[in-house]
Amino acid sequence: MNAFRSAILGAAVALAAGVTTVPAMAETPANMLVIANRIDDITTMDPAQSFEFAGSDVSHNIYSKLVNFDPADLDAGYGPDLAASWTVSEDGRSITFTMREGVLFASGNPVTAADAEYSLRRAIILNKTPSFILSQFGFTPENVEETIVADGNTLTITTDQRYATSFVLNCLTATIGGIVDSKVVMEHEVDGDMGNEWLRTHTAGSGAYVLTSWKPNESVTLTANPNWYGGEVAMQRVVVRHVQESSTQRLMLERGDIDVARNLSPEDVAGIREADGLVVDSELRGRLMYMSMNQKNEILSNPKVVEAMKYLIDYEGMQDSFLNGQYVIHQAFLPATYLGAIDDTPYHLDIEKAKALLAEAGYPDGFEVNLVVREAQERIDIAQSLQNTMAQAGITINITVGTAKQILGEYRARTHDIYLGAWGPDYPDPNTNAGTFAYNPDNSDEAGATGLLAWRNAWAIPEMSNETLAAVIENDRDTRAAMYEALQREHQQVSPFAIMFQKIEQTGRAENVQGLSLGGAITAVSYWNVTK
Amino acid sequence: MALAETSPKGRRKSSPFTRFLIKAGKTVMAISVTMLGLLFMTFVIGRVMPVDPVLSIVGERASQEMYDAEFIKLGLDKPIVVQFFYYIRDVVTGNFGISLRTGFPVWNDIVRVFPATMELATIGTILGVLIGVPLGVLAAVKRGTWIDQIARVVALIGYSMPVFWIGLIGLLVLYGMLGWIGGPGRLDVFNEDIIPPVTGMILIDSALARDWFIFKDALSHIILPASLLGYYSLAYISRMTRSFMLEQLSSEYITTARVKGMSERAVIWKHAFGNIKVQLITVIALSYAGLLEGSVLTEIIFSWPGIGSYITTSLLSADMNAVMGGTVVVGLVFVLLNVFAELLYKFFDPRAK
Amino acid sequence: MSIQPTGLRAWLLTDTPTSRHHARMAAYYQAWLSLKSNHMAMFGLGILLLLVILAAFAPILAPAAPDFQILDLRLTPPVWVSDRDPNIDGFILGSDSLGRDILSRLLYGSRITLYIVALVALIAPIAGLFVGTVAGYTGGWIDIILMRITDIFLAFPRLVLALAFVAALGAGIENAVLAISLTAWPPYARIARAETLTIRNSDYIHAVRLQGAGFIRIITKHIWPLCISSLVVRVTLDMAGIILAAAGLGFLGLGAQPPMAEWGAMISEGRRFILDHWWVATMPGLAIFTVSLAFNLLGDGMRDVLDPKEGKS
Amino acid sequence: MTNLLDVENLWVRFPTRNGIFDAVRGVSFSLGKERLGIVGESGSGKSMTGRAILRLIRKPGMVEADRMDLDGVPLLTRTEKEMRSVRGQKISMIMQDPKFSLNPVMRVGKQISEAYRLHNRVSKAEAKAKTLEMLEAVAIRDVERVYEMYPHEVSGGMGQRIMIAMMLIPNPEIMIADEPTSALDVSVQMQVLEIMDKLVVERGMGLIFISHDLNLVSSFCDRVLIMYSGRVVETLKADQLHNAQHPYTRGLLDSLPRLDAPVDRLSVLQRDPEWAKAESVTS
Repeated sequence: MNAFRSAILGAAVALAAGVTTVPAMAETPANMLVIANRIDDITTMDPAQSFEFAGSDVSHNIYSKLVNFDPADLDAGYGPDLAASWTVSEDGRSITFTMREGVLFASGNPVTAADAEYSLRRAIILNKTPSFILSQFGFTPENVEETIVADGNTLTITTDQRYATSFVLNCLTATIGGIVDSKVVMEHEVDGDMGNEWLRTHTAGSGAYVLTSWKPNESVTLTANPNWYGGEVAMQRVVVRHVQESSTQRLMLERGDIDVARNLSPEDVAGIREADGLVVDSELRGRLMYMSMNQKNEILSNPKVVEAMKYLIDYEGMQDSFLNGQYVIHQAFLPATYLGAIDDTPYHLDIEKAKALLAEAGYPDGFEVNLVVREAQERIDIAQSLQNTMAQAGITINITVGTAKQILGEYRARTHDIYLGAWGPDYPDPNTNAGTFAYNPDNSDEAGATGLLAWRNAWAIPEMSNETLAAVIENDRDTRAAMYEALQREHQQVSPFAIMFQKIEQTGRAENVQGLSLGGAITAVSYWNVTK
Repeated sequence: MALAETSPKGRRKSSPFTRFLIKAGKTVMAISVTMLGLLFMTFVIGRVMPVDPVLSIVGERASQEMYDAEFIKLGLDKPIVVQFFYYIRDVVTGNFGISLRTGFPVWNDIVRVFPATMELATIGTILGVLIGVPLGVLAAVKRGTWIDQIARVVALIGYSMPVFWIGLIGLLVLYGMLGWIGGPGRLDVFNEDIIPPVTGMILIDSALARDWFIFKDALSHIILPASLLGYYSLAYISRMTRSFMLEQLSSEYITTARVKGMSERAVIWKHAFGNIKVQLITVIALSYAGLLEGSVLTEIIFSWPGIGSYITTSLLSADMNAVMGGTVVVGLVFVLLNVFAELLYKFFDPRAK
Repeated sequence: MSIQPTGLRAWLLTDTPTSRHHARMAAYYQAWLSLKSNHMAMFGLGILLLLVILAAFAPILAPAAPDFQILDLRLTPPVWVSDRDPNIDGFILGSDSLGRDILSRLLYGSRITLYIVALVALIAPIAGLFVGTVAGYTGGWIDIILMRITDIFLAFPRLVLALAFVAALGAGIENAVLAISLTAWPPYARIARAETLTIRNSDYIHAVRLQGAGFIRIITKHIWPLCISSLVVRVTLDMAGIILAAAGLGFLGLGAQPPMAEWGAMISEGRRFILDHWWVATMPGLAIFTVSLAFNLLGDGMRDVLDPKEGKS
Repeated sequence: MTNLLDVENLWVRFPTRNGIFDAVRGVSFSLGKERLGIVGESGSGKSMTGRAILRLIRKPGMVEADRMDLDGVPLLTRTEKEMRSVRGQKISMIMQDPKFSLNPVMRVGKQISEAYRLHNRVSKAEAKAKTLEMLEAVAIRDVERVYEMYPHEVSGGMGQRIMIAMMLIPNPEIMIADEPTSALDVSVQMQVLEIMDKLVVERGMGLIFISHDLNLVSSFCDRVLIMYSGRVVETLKADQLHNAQHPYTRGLLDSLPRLDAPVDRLSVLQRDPEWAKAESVTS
């Protein structure tokens, strides 16, 4: 405890001396898990529509999927969940799942292949934002009757061409692969919305938990699903409370009002490390922090300039100071732990080299560019560090801070110079990032491929796009990995993306809380293995 | 009214009831015009925001087709006048649309968050009045003395305090270190969802349910943020009270009361204070309205799910339906409070009749 | 009666002014004298003068450039904190999360604060004065329309209006100033209108009108000067609110842009460290508090002197 | 004859930025069961004298006197609490303008009965009965209705009659009337004065009548003090007014229009700074 805190405490205690005694620490009930997290991004609980971090966290515990990860062993990759087993057809286009027997939804209805068929078709027909995760395999509202078919105890899905099976199954572990209780959902259908409106605020799954209450920006409460095929869970109730400030989360954790705090700043993490009865977990997540240079900007389209900029980032300085423990240097587009991920870090702060490159490029005295960044403190800090180091090579960076949506609008309209932001993978397959960082078949404005980061930065890469396409259909795991490795090395050299860091989530928890998995880089949090 | 003919101005007009109707009509007109202006402004803000409402709905990864479909669904292809008309029509029918950020109808969100703010602002105002009024009276009576100076400094400190900083320090000391008060939020997490919401104000709901345990918990959570807000309103109320009292204390009727041989206490409270009550009502109503809309930063610091943080966070995430709806409701409450204060004025001040 | 003062003081204290200018100067001097006897107001004024001096000489006084970073020395405590590494030089008030000198940032930040305060103090009251006097003087429909507009702005949640405005025009200090002014003018308009209504029908204005003075001349030459004193008081009292509003915008990231050393933005940056590195948020917090308090003390003192409502005995 | 009030060398002082301002300077007089007029222009200290007797000079003003006795007992040494039983009960005061001197948000009847109840332990009903009686005494008709009125609903003349009722209801020994009619229409001035005069005489009170109107005072009072710049420059029997010696008094008399001796042009009041320096005369 530092001087200031002791001083305040001293004064306060002196004031209160003899009047009040300091009460014992609060304690959460033994069968209840209380988590502080920022959950203001949840807009719906419908697995066919939910596409945010906090939403995935909830969905993951409510909806079982055909295949899923074991939170106790994430490295093992996907494994059976509602599907007990599966086979792949000769031509590699069809996968047939055999359903696990005797599984019930929370409602008491049995989980059948028909429910799985309904759920996947529903995701395609509703065509909500995350539907691309499935529709990239050629499923359309028109063809689902043929391509997603239940037969007795089996479900067969047929893709438009041959894809790596791991690619397809990885995608089915995403939130959109959640299997809903078709009977319950259809009862609540309004105007042919396939229960979309009802599922926004209600759940009908077969996972470990059911949703009891969701108050936007306040809290989400889950209770154990008595019908879960995995058996009884230790935490009968899980409450996730929205707490914006890191310091507030830490206070609550220190007071014992919560069991887990998920959005801690490095300073608060350091504080919690010193506190009795509290521990800090670090888990590598999938999110990457990167800077990208719009190739529509004449100066930034110069490859020498791009390279110079990559040498003007103080990777170590940031990692070791204000990003300490929360981000680790990572310079390739696939997050560590993904298939084919590499840990090459060719770039480091080298002002002289950058100056030389700039001179070669014809800008010995530097230039002036704008950088847009979202209103989030760590990003603003990174921006200021960039501003500082680049100034040393004569480059003047003007920072514009805006709200997330504002910055994003500019980014999608390709009107930025430099964008500083983060990218999180959508599903646990390397294509999720390759398909956006290294894929841009049509760079024209008319293409409007706003979902592709390469397009957003006006980076024309016809050949690399083909290499990316080739990688998704390669069925040999090692070959596929090698293809991604090569792709990333090339990308590292030539792309206008300066990928800088990968996120580490640092979680503070009470010592007695065991078995909490945040899902690593590939999936969402799981509560069912937690004990206290 | 019976006294009409003795009134010095004695305007002979139509019957009192007609006059009342005209008055009421005028008030309603004024409110409607203000609200229409408010709607117009919220609409303009919604239009000029450099944030793409469609993008806010479909999200970052959406395809162009999805985008276009939503664009048409929102009616953004229609002329702007038509859009404004639709907007007015929706609001009048109580339809503020769906909040993009929460996925709920904005109206439901407001019904959920507004009582939280109201509870906070009410307790804050009560504290502000209970302490601010006597402090202001004391300062006026003891004008120029050290008591007046202390009251002045106390009030001005309240005005000058950055609430986001003092709120954090308060939480740190009173909650984090001493554990005297509840933490952020309205209740301890494990006490949530126990009391069925009736008014949405937990103190009232738990009192209705006679669950004093929850009541105590809610009280321990509200006390610090409400005190901070209360301090702010205390500052305002005490300064205004002092100013009003000074004006009254220099009046002749105060001398009259003293000549009668009244004690100073009776002179101050019965006569001088009796005359500022009405003005105070207006001040208190204004400060209450101010707390209702001005508690944004307090709500953020204390994770208090109220209307201020609702509108602000909606604005920051370009959830224009929520911003417009919230603003309209807060504006309406503000206007109604003003009208209410005016009515009270008429009710309490014999001169206004 | 007591000793008669002489010289300039006598001229200023006269009971029998010789000209309008003389009378006005005498009135100002009287006001100044009663303000001077208010120690707290003088204290506030002193702080503000000090602030102006600090801002003016920031480049000379500041030990470092405001955005000079030493990442290795980030979050260095102030010199008097016992657990600070004694080998570190400088950083009298400590360093922030990017290793910048907080003292230097505060000094440079005072310029921004003054800039904001000065701009808002110019824009909002003048806009309010204009609207209020025109409404009050012309009356009729113009009055109704202008006052309705004022009501609409008053009914609008202030921070939301400012936020929306900044969000619409883009974050930045000038836009923050405009946004704050946009929310600050209606009360001034109301005050100015009320004053105008009392002045409008005075014999003095009738006389001026009979002399053939035009609308603009009457408003600018005869009504505005009379509204000024109550507006000045109100502006001074509002300054603290304006500073806090600017800080609030900075706190929400919509005010001054990095790396500008704006105090509100500094608090916002520093609040993440409030539990362990208290000085990062506390120093700018104290700075804001001190300056707000100074404005409030001065404004309150001025109200005692200038506001006729205070009922001087 | 024993005096009700004896005042000797009364000073009222106010500290100002330019030093001490003396509003009343060494005034001395006595009052029996008589009608004493105090006349002077505004700022001459006549109202301050009246208020100083009731010790109602507000801080930081100071009241000093060699002697200020009520029924032979000093007033200046009494505590504030003791003064409260003097005010209203022993000495009362009617002020200039009922528009300002009545509490605007309190019903007239309540204000009067309050004055009675402060000094008499009676029930509300008794106080009301007494109030109604008093209202009748000041020639108000329809007393029940007036009792329920607010001050802004009554005319100036009625207001001043209410004021008189309020001040007379505890039955004081001395009544100070501070320009009681100067805010009233001429038509009701005499009416109000007559009522006041009648009641004061009936009850055997001493009256201090403060006014700037020399004619009025001389016709209404037994004795007159003429004040100038805080000092009493002359004291006269009312019927001896025409024998006034002091140039200021003469000036005052000459500046009044007289129906019995019309002049083309009223003389302008001359002032001599020397008058202010002279000692107060004692009556």
